[in-house]
Amino acid sequence: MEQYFEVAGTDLFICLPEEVDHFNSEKIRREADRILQSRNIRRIIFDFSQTQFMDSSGIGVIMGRYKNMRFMGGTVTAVHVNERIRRILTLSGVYKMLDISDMR
Amino acid sequence: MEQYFEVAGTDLFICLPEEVDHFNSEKIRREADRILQSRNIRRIIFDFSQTQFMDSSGIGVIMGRYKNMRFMGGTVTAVHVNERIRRILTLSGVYKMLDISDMR
Amino acid sequence: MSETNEMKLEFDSRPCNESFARVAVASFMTQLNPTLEEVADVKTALSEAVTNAIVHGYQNEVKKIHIECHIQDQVLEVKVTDYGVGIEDVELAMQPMYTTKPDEERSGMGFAFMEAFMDELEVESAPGKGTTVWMKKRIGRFERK
Amino acid sequence: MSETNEMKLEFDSRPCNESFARVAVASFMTQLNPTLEEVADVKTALSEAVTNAIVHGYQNEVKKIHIECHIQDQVLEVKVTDYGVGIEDVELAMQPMYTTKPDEERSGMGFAFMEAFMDELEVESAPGKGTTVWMKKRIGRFERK
Ligand SMILES: Nc1ncnc2c1ncn2[C@@H]1O[C@H](COP(=O)(O)OP(=O)(O)O)[C@@H](O)[C@H]1O
Ligand SMILES: Nc1ncnc2c1ncn2[C@@H]1O[C@H](COP(=O)(O)OP(=O)(O)O)[C@@H](O)[C@H]1O
Repeated sequence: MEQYFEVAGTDLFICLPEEVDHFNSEKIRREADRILQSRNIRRIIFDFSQTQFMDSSGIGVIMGRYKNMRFMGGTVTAVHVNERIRRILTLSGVYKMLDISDMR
Repeated sequence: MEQYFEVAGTDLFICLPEEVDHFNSEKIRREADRILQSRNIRRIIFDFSQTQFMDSSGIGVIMGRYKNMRFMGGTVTAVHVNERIRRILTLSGVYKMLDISDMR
Repeated sequence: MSETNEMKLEFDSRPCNESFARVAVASFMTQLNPTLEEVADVKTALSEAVTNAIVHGYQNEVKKIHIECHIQDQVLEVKVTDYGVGIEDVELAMQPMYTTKPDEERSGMGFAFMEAFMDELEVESAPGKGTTVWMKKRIGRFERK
Repeated sequence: MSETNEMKLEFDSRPCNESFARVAVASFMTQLNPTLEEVADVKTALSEAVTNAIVHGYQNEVKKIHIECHIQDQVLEVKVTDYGVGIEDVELAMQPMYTTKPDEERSGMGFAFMEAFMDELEVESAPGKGTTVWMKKRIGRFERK
């Protein structure tokens, strides 16, 4: 399955692709910012259920969206986070900025 | 699942590996010949159900076993042959030497 | 896209690297959005050329095999080079069923498979110098959803 | 096995090749019979080095990235080289959170990830000349069924 974006009320739901690397991060960032500019979003939900691979470029995307949301008084949540992704999030410190739940 | 060899009566059943290339063919040939030398085999059955990839090295293995069996008055059969493998067998001409059935 | 993309691969002529070479080339060509069939075609042709370099070119000694891939306008070009024994008579070698190693159960179908699964095939070889196999295939000839 | 195995890869510094580079190295290391975790560790570290070569080394221009892999005695060595702008102060660059491209949303965690996921990391760089990242990891430290 491909990545996709869904707006429900003031929630932006981002289903991340299988590989969140530099190549894919650019696209996610562009699309997310387009939506944040045109809609009133109070919460971003990153769904990692498809994600097999993430490197520090993915951390950059999450940190960037976190900054956006903080600025607008919103929050960022991560769902379906597996062991590997959890380790990456912890190592990088963005863990602290997120609400994380293993299951949706 | 790995490749394996099974003797039932005078049948030698060879479950081929995922990739039947030069690297794997050497091992199949060695093990098959070891069994053919020590047991009374009248039929070899190649099972392609695990096989995703085969090149001309695989053709070499089948032709080699066919020669063995002909010499001993036996036969060679292929089962679970998908479209791709069928094309490879046809192109190489070994198709004619084999009993082929899609299902076991 | 009419942009080009290129990669070069050099590796030891060990049979355990055959699968690696196939995976690398298959992965490189994914940007052309190939069908599974097209990927299988290229993997088969590549496997033949790499096996030949190992078995015939280097006579199972461990030396270096070189692969070059070039992509432009949905066309994939693959070049496989060894600096091994070379081929005396290329035309004869390319005949289906012709093999100089029947004892090792070579079927003599390597070049025939390369021809069958690629659009173009050229072989350049010099005895004592080595062999280069050059192959070309247009990817995505058929419309796909 | 105490035999060695080697491969070299050269490819265009296009973001679409990042995934290809990871797959190639992951496929090459399968002969060490690694755990899924070990493969993921190497893929992550490699991805950081390749992304850095593209984004920082070549500043998103299309030039050549070089990868060398060497295997011996269950130890994998990976070298990633670019001939780009190089790094003025390597020690500073390797600090976690340090980045010269916050505008491109680089997190500054690239080198930190390479250190975390590999056993050893060395960076050699010269301004105007380029950068080589050298990494090492022992595979199969833990008993497996
Ligand atoms: N890279 C090579 N170096 C030297 N000789 C080669 C090379 N590739 C092919 N040949 C020669 O061409 C013959 C036919 O090759 P091929 O059609 O692939 O069949 P096979 O590999 O089964 O023998 C080989 O038996 C060998 O003599
Ligand atoms: N290959 C390279 N060429 C030039 N500069 C580099 C290279 N790799 C890293 N750097 C420098 O080191 C800094 C830190 O790198 P890193 O820890 O990977 O974080 P990030 O890539 O997120 O900036 C980069 O911002 C860059 O200034």
